Amino acid sequence: MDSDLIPKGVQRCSLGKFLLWISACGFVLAIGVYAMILCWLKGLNQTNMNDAYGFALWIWADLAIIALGGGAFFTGFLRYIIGIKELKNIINYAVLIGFICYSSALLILAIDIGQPLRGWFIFWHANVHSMLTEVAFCLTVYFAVLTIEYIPLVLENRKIDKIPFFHNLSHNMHEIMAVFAATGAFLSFFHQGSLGGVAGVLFGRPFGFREGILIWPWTFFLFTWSAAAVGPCFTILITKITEKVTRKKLVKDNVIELLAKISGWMLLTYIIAKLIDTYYWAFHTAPGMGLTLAQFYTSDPGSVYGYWILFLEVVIGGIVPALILVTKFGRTNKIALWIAITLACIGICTNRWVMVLQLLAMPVMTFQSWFTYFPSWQEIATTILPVAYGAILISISYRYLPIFPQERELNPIPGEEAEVETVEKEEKKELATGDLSPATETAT
Amino acid sequence: MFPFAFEWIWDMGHYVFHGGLWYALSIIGAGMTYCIGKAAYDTLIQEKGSHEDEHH
Amino acid sequence: MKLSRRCFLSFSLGTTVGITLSPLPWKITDDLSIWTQNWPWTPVPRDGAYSLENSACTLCPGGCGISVRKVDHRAVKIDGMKDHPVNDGGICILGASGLQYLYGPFRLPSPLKRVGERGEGRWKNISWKQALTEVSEKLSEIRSNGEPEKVAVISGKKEGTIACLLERFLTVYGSPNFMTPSTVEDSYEAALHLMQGSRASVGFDFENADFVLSFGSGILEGWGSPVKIFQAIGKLKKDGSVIQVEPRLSNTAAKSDRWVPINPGTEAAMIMGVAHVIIREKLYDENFINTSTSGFQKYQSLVMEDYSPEKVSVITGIASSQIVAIAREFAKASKPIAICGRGEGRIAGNVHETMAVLALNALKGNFNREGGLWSVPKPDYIKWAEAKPDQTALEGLEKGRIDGAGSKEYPFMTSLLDRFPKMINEENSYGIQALLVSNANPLYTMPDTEAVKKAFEKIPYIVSFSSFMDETAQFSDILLPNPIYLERYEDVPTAAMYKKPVLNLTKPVVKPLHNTINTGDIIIKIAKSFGGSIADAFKWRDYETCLKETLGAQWEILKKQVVTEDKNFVANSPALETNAGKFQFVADDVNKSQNSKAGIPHFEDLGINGAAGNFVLIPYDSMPLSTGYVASAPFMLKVVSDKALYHQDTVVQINPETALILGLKEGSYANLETSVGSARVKVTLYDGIMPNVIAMPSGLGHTAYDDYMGNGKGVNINQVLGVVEDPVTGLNAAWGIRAKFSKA
Amino acid sequence: MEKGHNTTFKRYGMVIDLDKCTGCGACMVACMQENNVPFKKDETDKIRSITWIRVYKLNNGKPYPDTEICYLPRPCQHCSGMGDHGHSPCVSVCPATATDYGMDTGIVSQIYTRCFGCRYCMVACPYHVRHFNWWDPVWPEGMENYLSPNVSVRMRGVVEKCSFCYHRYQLARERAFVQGRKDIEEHEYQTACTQACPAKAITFGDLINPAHAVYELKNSPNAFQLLERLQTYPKVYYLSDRLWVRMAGDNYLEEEKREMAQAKIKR
Repeated sequence: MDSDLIPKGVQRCSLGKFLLWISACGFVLAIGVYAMILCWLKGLNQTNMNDAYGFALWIWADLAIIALGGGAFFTGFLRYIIGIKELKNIINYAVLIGFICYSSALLILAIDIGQPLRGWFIFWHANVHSMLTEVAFCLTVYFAVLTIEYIPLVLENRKIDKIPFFHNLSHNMHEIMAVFAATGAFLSFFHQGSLGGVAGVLFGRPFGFREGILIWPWTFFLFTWSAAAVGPCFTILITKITEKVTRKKLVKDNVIELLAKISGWMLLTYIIAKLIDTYYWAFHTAPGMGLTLAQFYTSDPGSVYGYWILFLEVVIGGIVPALILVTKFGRTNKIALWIAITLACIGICTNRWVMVLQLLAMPVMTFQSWFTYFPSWQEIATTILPVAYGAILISISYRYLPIFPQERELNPIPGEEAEVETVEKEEKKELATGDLSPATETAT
Repeated sequence: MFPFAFEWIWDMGHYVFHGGLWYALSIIGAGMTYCIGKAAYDTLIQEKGSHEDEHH
Repeated sequence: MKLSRRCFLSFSLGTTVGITLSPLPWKITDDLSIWTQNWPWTPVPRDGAYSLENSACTLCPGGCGISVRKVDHRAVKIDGMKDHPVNDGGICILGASGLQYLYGPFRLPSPLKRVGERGEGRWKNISWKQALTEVSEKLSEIRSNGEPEKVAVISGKKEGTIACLLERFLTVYGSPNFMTPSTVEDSYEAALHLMQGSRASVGFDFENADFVLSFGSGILEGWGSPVKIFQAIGKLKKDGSVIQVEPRLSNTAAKSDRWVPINPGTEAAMIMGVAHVIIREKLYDENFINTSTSGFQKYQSLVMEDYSPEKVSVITGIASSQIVAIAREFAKASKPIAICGRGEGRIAGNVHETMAVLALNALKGNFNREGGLWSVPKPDYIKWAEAKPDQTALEGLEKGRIDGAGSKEYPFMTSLLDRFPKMINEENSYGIQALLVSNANPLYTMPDTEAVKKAFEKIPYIVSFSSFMDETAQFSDILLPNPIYLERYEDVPTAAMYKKPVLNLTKPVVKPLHNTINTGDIIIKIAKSFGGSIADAFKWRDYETCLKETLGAQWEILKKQVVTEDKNFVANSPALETNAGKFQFVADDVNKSQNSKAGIPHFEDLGINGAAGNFVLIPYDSMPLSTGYVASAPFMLKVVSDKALYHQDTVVQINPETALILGLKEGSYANLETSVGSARVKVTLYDGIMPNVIAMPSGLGHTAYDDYMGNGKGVNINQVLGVVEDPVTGLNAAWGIRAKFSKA
Repeated sequence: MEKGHNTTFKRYGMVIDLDKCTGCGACMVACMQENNVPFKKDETDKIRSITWIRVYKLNNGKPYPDTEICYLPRPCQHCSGMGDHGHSPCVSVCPATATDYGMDTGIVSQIYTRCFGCRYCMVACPYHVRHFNWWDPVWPEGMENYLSPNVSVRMRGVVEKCSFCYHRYQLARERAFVQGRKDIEEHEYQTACTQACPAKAITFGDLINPAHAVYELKNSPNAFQLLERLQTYPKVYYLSDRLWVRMAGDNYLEEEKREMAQAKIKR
């Protein structure tokens, strides 16, 4: 029924099956939307946040998905600025994942604030000294960039592409995509960093506070670096999951391996920096405030945060995946790669978790004890919402848009081989001329 | 965001922050205007023009 | 087809761009944010003309002056009145919450008549005319049956015109049963009577003392007039010292220079032990003892025989060296005060303990002088023509009081409310047909709630004058709401335990909000409806006239300045009004049949209810929890620690050691069972309490009022506390209760 | 930093004598009444209960019978931040300039109609002085009659905190202006908690004006501040003659605690 909309030369499941899957995701989405509406109408009393936990699950989710969505900017940076051609085969998906992550992040922020209708005050009455202002501006503008990067992909839908204006628009946008990508990379650098700065500048919160350079605490750079390192891992992870679900190979191994290699080295350098930072924080910054590392990671009443979480974050989620990814064996061995990218994602999520939730759990005044918090169902539902939303958007995009340039080549449909060949020829031509036009563009 | 908001101060913070912001916004704005404008122009040309001029 | 779609696309695109570029979305965004800044359901307080009016607070017997800030006709803040002799600008937590009582929805809007079952909470609005007629008819019916003694009054106030009007009414009506809730002040009054012969209230000059030795008194937990005492203790801590002897580290103990933990209930032994050391070491004021006292020999021999530090140490658990040290410190001080009466003094206590404390003070002769104990005469400004009861009334009065006060058993007592439920529940008393309750909430405040309720069920007609829907009002048959103190005139004589007589006047700071009538007016009206001797005793046109006449020249002064204080007041020094004109170490007015030591200060273990259980439950008082007639306001409950009340549960304090033995942890549930009742409570571990002692907050567990103040906020401690009668006074001497305590 | 005493430059602050404070809570209630602080049916969940000033109960951590307790009232500390530029933990992070540092008074303000409820300031404040309106403020029927017009009622979804009763400062200034005076006297501007305290434990005034009582009090050897080491530069000082109380004001390493104890013995 919807065959007109499906890209040429690829096979998709039946519409019925597709709709069944969409409605399953839609159900989860609907619960999330219901919870979201509850929060908007009744206020944040629907959550279990409290005056000790001003930030909670949502902000963690925000930080985590933006870090994971960092694949978009970093892959874009590598593809368009550094000019690594192979990455064009995965850039579309990286952009899509980034788009999902960032739109979700903005949505969560809109639920998280107590006065959503005044949310725009952050722009209008901006306090330029606040890290959150920087986050809001960069996030919004970068989201615009991601949208711009995603639009051409939408315009390449078979039906839409037939409209000359859109066809032309898509082409033009591709032509100057490098400019947008560069702007996006610039913005991303700042907002990933300022998200790190959010915790790092809190000089009243010893767990988060870091010294730094000029106005930027070390966490500023660590967050950018870690997002750049793990973002691609997440892109690979989602690609791998998509391949599992669709039971198709969608991206060639050399592309994945290249990205994994870059990610691995980024992660290794990040984790070294992180270790230096932790050492300096534990043995210089904290004692200056009268605290020891043992007070940060403790089994005091109310605290669930022992040294285990530091070990999880740095060793299991950092050193281990980094070491796997920098070795050729690790990148080529399927299981090792799976383990590495999963651990890397867990590691970064743990890092964002401690920088939000452990930060708030820890009492600063000596006569207070650790604060506990458990999210309400509304918080959990709205946090899962982006997952369902992401699954739906990926499914629709995958079904109707030419996301994976290598799909046709890797999954030839008997009887359509001839066409594939022409595509390959075209590709070769492009590579030779160094044209920046999209990899999926087909002859009209 | 704009200099007429009362909390605006002409200091280094505002120069740097808003400098960066408006710079990025201008690039994006100009880029998109170019793309849309050119697409509209191209479409017009295509519609009027002959087949030799066919794009791509 | 193609064209139309194109048209449609262009049209929608154009519209979108058009709307976006138009001012509309921006205007809407702006308007929405302005709307959030003025949500119609978020109240905007009206502005108006500001004014400040002084008046007096009656929420507790403290006798403080207040300044009420008003905006037009609304009261918006209560502060302490500057330069008031009692509180000088300060205010306590209860006084500061006053406006919540004024504007609260738990106020009674008009006279109400019960329609459902008792306590069911179904009421009918009735007119004042009907209400007064019904009450008058009921009362005249009882009287015409020749049973006027079967009408009783429970009045929260002992003094002042309202209390006097009620009592006067009862007298001419023919009932002796005017009862007031007893507190430690009654025990002091009894002790003062026995040892000094005076009919006086006790006053403590903490401000000028240099040493305070307190045996469990919660001087910072609401004792006496809190603001006055807070200020005095602050000063005392700088220039003198305070020692607190108590099983639990209370706020008072925490603020003292030293906390001396003691086995609960053995304070009197400690008092005697201190006296022992002082006498043994001849540290007492010999001059005073020789010239102004009698019976010292007898007292001395008892003290020397039974209360050596070693013996006392065994009873109290306090090291004998510490007893000696404390005694020496006490004796060394030039103006030392010893006080007893546990917590805020809700429970009257054992009179021999109070006598022991008076005797200890006598050793230093620190009476009626700066920095000492004062006998403050009862207010005497009410000088009405004597009421003349008619024959029916006289017959009724002769029947004697139902609570036994003034009888052969308790000859010098004037009221024994704590015995009242017992007497009603016992079949051999004459029973009560109608009960009038004014300014009191006995169903909540009296120990052994179940027994009180049982007694009240036996009373066929209960009238409440309460301003609030409290527990007693809820259990009444007819409600005749009184305006609250911010809406009415009333004299407020004396400030609890303050050394000088003061007289305050409350005045209507705001117009009465509800359809209420001053209790004084109701009494006068009802009395007039009887005609005859009863009406004759109430010649005043209304309450205000009565008050004006009573106060005479003071009326205008009080209206202007709220308070008058007898600045030059000096109690006759020494104000000893016994037959011999001396302080009597041994009281002669005491029935000695039961105990050979009766009348001599000594420690006696009256026992506390409940043989079962290895634990001792003691109540503890705290400022944010009001235990009296008025329940804690929402503001006060907000201040209550989550270690006293957590959601629905009362939290009791136990020593971590006790918790370990019982397998309890912070926040665990436990079952508490006494001979009176049981409760499920939460546990908090507190190092500042003796092992095996359980401290439970008082003032929780209201069941009336509204969801903000009552309804499932912990347990009323009176549900698990009982009454132990003091054999001399008949007052309640139960300082705690034995309890079973186990993990729930 | 000190610019001397003039009519426009003030640094309002508080000195609270913990040896006098009895933990009675009158300050909390006086504040609630003065500042239209809302309340709910159940206020026992203390991390969702709005109290501009909160009294904490401290203990010395020793078992029975050596236990000691001390009460510590904690209003907003009105941090000056390093160099008194208003770089307080909260002001520096507010993205919408909804909380501001008064350069003339040293008071940290909160603009409720500007705040959009991101709660970053609450996260930033180590003293937990900031409270979020999780619920719409609702008064039981009739009780809204006591609301004061001097302080606006906060709507759901915004952050609020102690303002040192700033409206009282404004009223005092207005009164002085009408009477042709340029400056206000110490007694003309006192916070509600200071005024109410039955133990007179709170002293309020201009920390840099030698004529004000706080000026001397804050220099007492027994004075300390909460979390000074974080360089928040609070303007609330506490007094206690007990070392363990003073040490409870900040985090100290074990060896620092030993040093402090030794220094005390010497003193």
